[in-house]
Amino acid sequence: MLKLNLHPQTVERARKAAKGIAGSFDWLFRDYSSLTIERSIVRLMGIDGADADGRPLPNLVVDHLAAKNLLSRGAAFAIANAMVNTGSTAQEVAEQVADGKLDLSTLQPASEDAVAAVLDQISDQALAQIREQREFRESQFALYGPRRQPAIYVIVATGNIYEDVKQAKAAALEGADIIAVIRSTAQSLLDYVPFGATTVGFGGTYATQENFRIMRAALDEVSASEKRYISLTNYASGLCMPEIAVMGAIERLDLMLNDAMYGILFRDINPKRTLLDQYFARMVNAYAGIEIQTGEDNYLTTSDAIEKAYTVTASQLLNEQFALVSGIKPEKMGLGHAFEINPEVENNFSLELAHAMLTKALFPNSPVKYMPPTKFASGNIFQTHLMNAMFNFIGQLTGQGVQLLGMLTEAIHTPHIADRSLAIENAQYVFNSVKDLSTELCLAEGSFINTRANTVLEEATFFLEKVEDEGLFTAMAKGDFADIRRPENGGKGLDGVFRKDEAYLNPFLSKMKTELELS
Amino acid sequence: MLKLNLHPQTVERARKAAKGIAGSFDWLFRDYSSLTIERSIVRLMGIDGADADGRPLPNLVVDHLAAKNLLSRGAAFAIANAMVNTGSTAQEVAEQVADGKLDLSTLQPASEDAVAAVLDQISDQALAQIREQREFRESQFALYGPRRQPAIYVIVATGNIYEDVKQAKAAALEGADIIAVIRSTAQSLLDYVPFGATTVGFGGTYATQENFRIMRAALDEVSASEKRYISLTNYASGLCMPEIAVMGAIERLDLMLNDAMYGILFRDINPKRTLLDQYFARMVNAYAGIEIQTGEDNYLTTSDAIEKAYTVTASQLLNEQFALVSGIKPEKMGLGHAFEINPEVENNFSLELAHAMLTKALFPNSPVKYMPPTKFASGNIFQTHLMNAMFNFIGQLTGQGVQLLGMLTEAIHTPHIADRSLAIENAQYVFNSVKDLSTELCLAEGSFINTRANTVLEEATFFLEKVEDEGLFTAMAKGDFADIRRPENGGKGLDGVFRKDEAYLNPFLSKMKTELELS
Amino acid sequence: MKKELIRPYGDTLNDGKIQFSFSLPIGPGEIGKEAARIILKQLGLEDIEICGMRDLKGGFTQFIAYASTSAGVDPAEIKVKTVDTPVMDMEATDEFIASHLGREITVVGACIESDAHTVGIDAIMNMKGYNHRYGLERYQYINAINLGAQVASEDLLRRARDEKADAILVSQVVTQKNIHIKNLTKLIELAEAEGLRSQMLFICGGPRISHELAIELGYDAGFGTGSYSTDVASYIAITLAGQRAKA
Amino acid sequence: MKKELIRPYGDTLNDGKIQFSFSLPIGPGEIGKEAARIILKQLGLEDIEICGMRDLKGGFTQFIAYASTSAGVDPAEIKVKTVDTPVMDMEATDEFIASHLGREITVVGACIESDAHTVGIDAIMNMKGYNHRYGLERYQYINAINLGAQVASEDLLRRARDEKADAILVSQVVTQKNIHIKNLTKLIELAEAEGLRSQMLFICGGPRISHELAIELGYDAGFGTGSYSTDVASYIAITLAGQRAKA
Ligand code: B12
Ligand code: B12
Ligand SMILES: Cc1ncc(COP(=O)(O)O)c(C=O)c1O
Ligand SMILES: Cc1ncc(COP(=O)(O)O)c(C=O)c1O
Repeated sequence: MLKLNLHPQTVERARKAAKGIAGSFDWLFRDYSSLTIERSIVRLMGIDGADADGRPLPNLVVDHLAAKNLLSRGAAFAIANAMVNTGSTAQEVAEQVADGKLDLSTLQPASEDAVAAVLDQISDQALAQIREQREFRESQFALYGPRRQPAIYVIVATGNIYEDVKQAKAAALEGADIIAVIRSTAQSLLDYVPFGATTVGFGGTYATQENFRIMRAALDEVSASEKRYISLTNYASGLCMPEIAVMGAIERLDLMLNDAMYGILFRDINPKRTLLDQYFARMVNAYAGIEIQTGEDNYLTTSDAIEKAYTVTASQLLNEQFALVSGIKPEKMGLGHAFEINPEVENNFSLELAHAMLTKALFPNSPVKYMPPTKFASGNIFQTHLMNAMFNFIGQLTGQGVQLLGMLTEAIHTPHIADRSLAIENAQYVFNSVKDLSTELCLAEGSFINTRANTVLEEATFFLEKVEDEGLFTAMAKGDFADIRRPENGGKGLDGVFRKDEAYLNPFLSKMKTELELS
Repeated sequence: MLKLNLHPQTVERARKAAKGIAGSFDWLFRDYSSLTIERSIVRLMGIDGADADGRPLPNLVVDHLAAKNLLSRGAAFAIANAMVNTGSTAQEVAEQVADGKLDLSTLQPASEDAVAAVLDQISDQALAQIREQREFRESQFALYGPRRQPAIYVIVATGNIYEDVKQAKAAALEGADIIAVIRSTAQSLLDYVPFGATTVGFGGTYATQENFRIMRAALDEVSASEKRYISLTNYASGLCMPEIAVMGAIERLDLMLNDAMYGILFRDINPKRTLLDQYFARMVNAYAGIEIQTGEDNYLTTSDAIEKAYTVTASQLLNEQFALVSGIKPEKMGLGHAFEINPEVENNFSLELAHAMLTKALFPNSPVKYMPPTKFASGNIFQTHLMNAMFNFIGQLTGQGVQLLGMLTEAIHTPHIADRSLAIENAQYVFNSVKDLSTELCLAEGSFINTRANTVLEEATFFLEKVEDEGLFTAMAKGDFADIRRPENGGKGLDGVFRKDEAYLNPFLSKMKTELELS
Repeated sequence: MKKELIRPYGDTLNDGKIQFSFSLPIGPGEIGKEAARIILKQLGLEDIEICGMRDLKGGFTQFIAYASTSAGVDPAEIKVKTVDTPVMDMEATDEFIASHLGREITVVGACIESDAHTVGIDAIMNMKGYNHRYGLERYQYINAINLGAQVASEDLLRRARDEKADAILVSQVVTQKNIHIKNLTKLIELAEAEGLRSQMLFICGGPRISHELAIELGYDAGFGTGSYSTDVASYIAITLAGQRAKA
Repeated sequence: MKKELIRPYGDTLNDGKIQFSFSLPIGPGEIGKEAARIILKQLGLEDIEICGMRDLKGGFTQFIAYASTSAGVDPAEIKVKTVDTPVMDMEATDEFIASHLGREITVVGACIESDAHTVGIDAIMNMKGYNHRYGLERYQYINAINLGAQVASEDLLRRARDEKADAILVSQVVTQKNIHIKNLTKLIELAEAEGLRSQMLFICGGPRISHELAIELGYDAGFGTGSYSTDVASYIAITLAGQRAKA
């Protein structure tokens, strides 16, 4: 059996530091909310749609509340109050606000009990719907059997949801286990979620609730015909992380990209905003039984994969601790890493093997998410195809949870239908060829692989301890992460963070916390 | 260190049986000669060229001797005798015979001493030339360093020697260590070697001495510019095995395809003829310092690579023993095997690894020749490229001597220039990636790989012992080898085998045996 | 009727995307890249993207490219000649022969001329068969004679005449410089000359053989990659039965 | 003058061999294969061999093919616009600027609009550089300001005006649906409108950018895959010196 020998004390120290860091944001999670958290509450209350200009109702409602200084008590209260006052549904309230027919600041506060009753009923209903989706997913896996390991994960990214559907179905029929619909360029910077089915995206298709629904329906069809449950995933990260998490929960996405720090480091979103949003978004994920996927690969697209290997490990440990805080179980933590070592480096396979084994050894129960070569993919499609084969080899050999298949045209265009098919063929061939190879082998005494894994772990531990000392925000401001400086009060979206007042209400949060047994 | 644990007694038993089999042909090697052996002697005496119809002088001379019943004393005597009688050079004698101007049966036998003196001088000269080529090769390796391991071996097969040269040079510049010029379809069935530079072959280019010379000169140029000695190889096997071996020795080929049994099994050449010819041909190879390469891969192009894996091992052991009889050292035995397991078989990588490790373990000092996937190569060039990557992986992991690169277009056409280049890129990438991986790993306790290797070894041992019992010719007649029945007196070329008489002379054989310290 | 043309598809209907690779006798660089682009332009392509340029050394460069074509085809208008007889399994074929012909069929097969690739014809004829289908030798009502590799056309025809064969099976795998066309043509011309052509079915096969090509060359049927004994046996049995019915 | 055309080369001069792969919205089978062949025929190809057919499911099939073209091009007639200024290393460029311009040069760079791929522009600008060439920030005589990712064209121009930049460096990596053309055009049109175009050099770069394309879009120069800081720095220094000499 291929197995690392990690120093247990170092593992413990690293986890302790990470836990310390993640644990220091109680104040933020407890006392603050954000525009998108409120919009996600609005969505959970059943409000959806957009005005003629495409502005989503949840934005119009929450912006209205902000403009009227009604936000600190939470959108839930304001809407429930309006419902009690007007006898309308939440959606009707929102439409009236959008039409300018209703000014929520003009309404009298109804009796606390009446509001509480409305909220209780409406939140029960929303959570029940999410639970049903979770249970349906579980029943599908029970019926058809669990996902293969590594699961075959491919992306579609045509920009047009209807083309995406064709490509996704073909991929699922060919053996894909998970379909990711890649988002249009920089959707994470939009402070709203576009509405409806979309056909024009760049480098990907907008994440919208309707698009989620269309794709889910298509994949449910294939699941039934193939007798294999096909999972769907999309990105939550960005300025709308909680909202998209809610949409995913409602439309039965099965996994979601959700990294505690991605928005800060790679999208220059404000640190407080990001951490706060991910806290709530992940709780929604946890409640919905959605597997999260983190974005450690991003570190390696800009930094050297050997030199900065420890940043991946450190980030995984942090993501793990933040996930625990939100009630996510290890079985649902798709912690990320990536195959990005320069293919010209001697013994790059051994190095990569060390890194991949380290991730698996640290998170043995997690469906670790393994990203393919991208940086060194070139216009030479034949060579890129080979790099993907080596990546698939290590994926199977080390038992990764999710294998994000590399495309032979990675350096050229978002995948054509045939590219994806060749990627699946590549994975299936390699997975089958080296199926049980890991049980045939062991590491030689004093192997470089074992040494290397321990070195990376030590570097990560040292780094985490330093960050714990300094405080995460200070460390980020200093550029300790990915060589990027992110000051605590810089970046996009800080103005969307606000302090909750005493009377603030978020019935969803409270109920989910209870059910997830969080304090 | 990745290492098998083979049962030493079984290895010993297998070798003993193979030795017994190869050792039982003393009578054949001692008492017989063949048309092509005589033609090779004629060639060594300096006779070359062809008549207007393209019939090679060596054939015209030897056919003349046969027609005149002069062959049993050997061509060497007849020609030397004519030289003494006429004062002509060997070439002049041959030309006169070809022109019908000289009938060798009309000449009186000259004094034994005079003939011996001519033969002594002429054979010294020929052997010196071959020795010089060997020494030149050795000096080149001393100067530029040894061949990489596995060596990168690619084929050219345009049918046109001048196109071959372009492609060979490009390949050498890209990193190929060994260039094989593939022969035109079924040249092994020609009972003569075509003459001169050729531009029309099917599926390959004729093996001619001029073609050898043209290619050697081209590669010498690249060796000098690249400061890396580029080796050249071609096929000896067939009805002209000894002649082609001689041509290769003279033109400084560095390796030659020469399998003790290929002609019998795969070309239906008579068993006696084949074994006899290979004996002399291999001695020429040995003398010239040429590395032989055997054709075990052929078993697997028609039979299943798992079921019949033992036939490869058995053939390797036989080829080894026959090679030793001809004075070839283990360092020059390129025993063959091939990556031909059905890629759909679960764990095919582990199975192949077992087979490849077995070959290396049995012949640790030999530059084992590893053949690529061909049978399961398909018109899907992307998939074939991947199979070649897995093949390259195992080649480096198990330290094969010579890696015959697979082409992504194997199922389509003889290689285009770009196909070969992609194959080299594939090998270089994989070799470098897993360079020292074998030192990182070991086999797990009780691994399937170790068990499998021992099973194949046992099957081979059992088979060899059975063949030793029955006698090789009987076994071949029964179809024990490759399921093909080859009766002792069937097949092509038996009429070219004759019994030497008392006065038979072959000064080359005697001198080579002495220098090679053979009895 | 409106023509529904189909076009190459990358990720959007009718985007016409095609992947190319080819080598030019020119060194790598901007001039070479432009030469590659011009070649693709001459093929009428648009949106040409030369994404890969590999130095093959020795004055050659390989280019890897994507481009769009406006070429399209109406699938409804495509006619391909295919072997259309239904495919029966071994037992059914044997029964069919027994009931429709009432006698054993004789087929003689070979890999002709310089070709030594017997795996294909063996897959069709040998007892063992291929991919879970027994070969013709195993059929109760087929007398299958496999002459093996590199059989001269003359020898094949002689044997077929001697055996009063119902069908001749020829395999051709090597196709370099169209040698398979030459060999197959030679066989059929010899058969015509000897008056054998009308006496038996002439069937050929190999990875580059299609039924269409076979017909063109004067054969009765052709079988390409992925053919099985069952295809051939059914074809022979049904065709012979048809001929008998007509006669 | 005799034209020496070059043609695709497989294994024989002028054999015209090209490898193709493409998908069609049709199921696998003989009809699909023929459709693929017809498409290639429409491109004017000969000796078409459809050697691979892959079922992509969902009604699509990929075809892999080889065919021959008679297309050819005379390399002597090919003109490509390339950046022709000689390339100097960092020290030489610094010296050149010092002696020919006698002052620090200011360049402002950014990845504009929706594009967030900064690795390329960072490779050119950042201290650290790329492949053993330091970036512009390290040059003694270059004041390099890298605005990073997703910078609005307006912001880039504003900053360039404020800094009295000598050159603007724009990176565009995402090219789907030609978004890079749109973005680059937008920037240059804004610059024209603001009267900035003639005030400084406009230089763009990215994996699908060529000098030729850059010129076409109204830029002074374009740099594609494999460009280095040294290429850009030399170009800027020499071009500015030339302009000064003229002025
Ligand atoms: C195995 C093999 C060999 C073996 C053959 C062993 C044997 N006894 O058959 C050996 C090692 C001897 C060999 C030698 C050579 N080979 Co070879 N060989 C192959 C290989 C790897 C596989 C062929 C095969 O067995 N396919 C499996 C069978 C089952 O498929 P199939 O033949 O297509 O048959 C199916 C159908 O076509 C059809 N079919 C075929 N025949 C018939 C007949 C009838 C009547 C019917 C109904 C159906 C039918 O049914 C079959 C089952 O579905 C191919 C590459 C490849 N992967 O295809 C090269 C290949 C065919 N060989 C090639 C060459 C060039 C040679 C040599 C000439 C090389 C040389 N210069 O030495 C020699 C000489 C052989 C000769 N004289 O013909 C080239 C041909 C190039 C071309 N297109 O012209 C190929 C493509 C390799 C390459 N890329 O260079 N070869
Ligand atoms: C790294 C990377 C990312 C990173 C970027 C991190 C960062 N800070 O830059 C992350 C993960 C964030 C990312 C995200 C996305 N990416 Co991205 N990414 C890549 C990847 C893997 C490598 C690009 C790279 O860094 N190349 C290395 C640098 C050094 O090369 P270069 O950019 O060509 O630069 C050189 C030259 O072009 C030139 N140059 C470049 N700019 C300039 C400027 C000047 C002035 C000069 C002189 C020279 C110059 O000099 C440089 C050095 O030689 C490519 C795939 C690939 N292998 O190419 C995809 C790729 C570019 N990404 C792609 C896509 C679609 C996206 C997303 C839109 C996906 C999505 N929907 O989420 C997002 C959104 C990004 C956005 N808003 O732009 C596509 C683009 C498809 C297309 N042709 O349109 C690609 C090709 C992948 C694919 N096949 O789908 N990506
Ligand atoms: C964790 C995570 N979220 C989101 C994204 C992409 O989303 P966007 O481009 O909209 O920021 C990525 C891309 O790699 C990611 O890793
Ligand atoms: C040992 C050996 N000799 C010769 C050949 C080929 O030569 P020919 O086709 O002329 O028999 C091969 C082909 O695989 C071989 O393995």
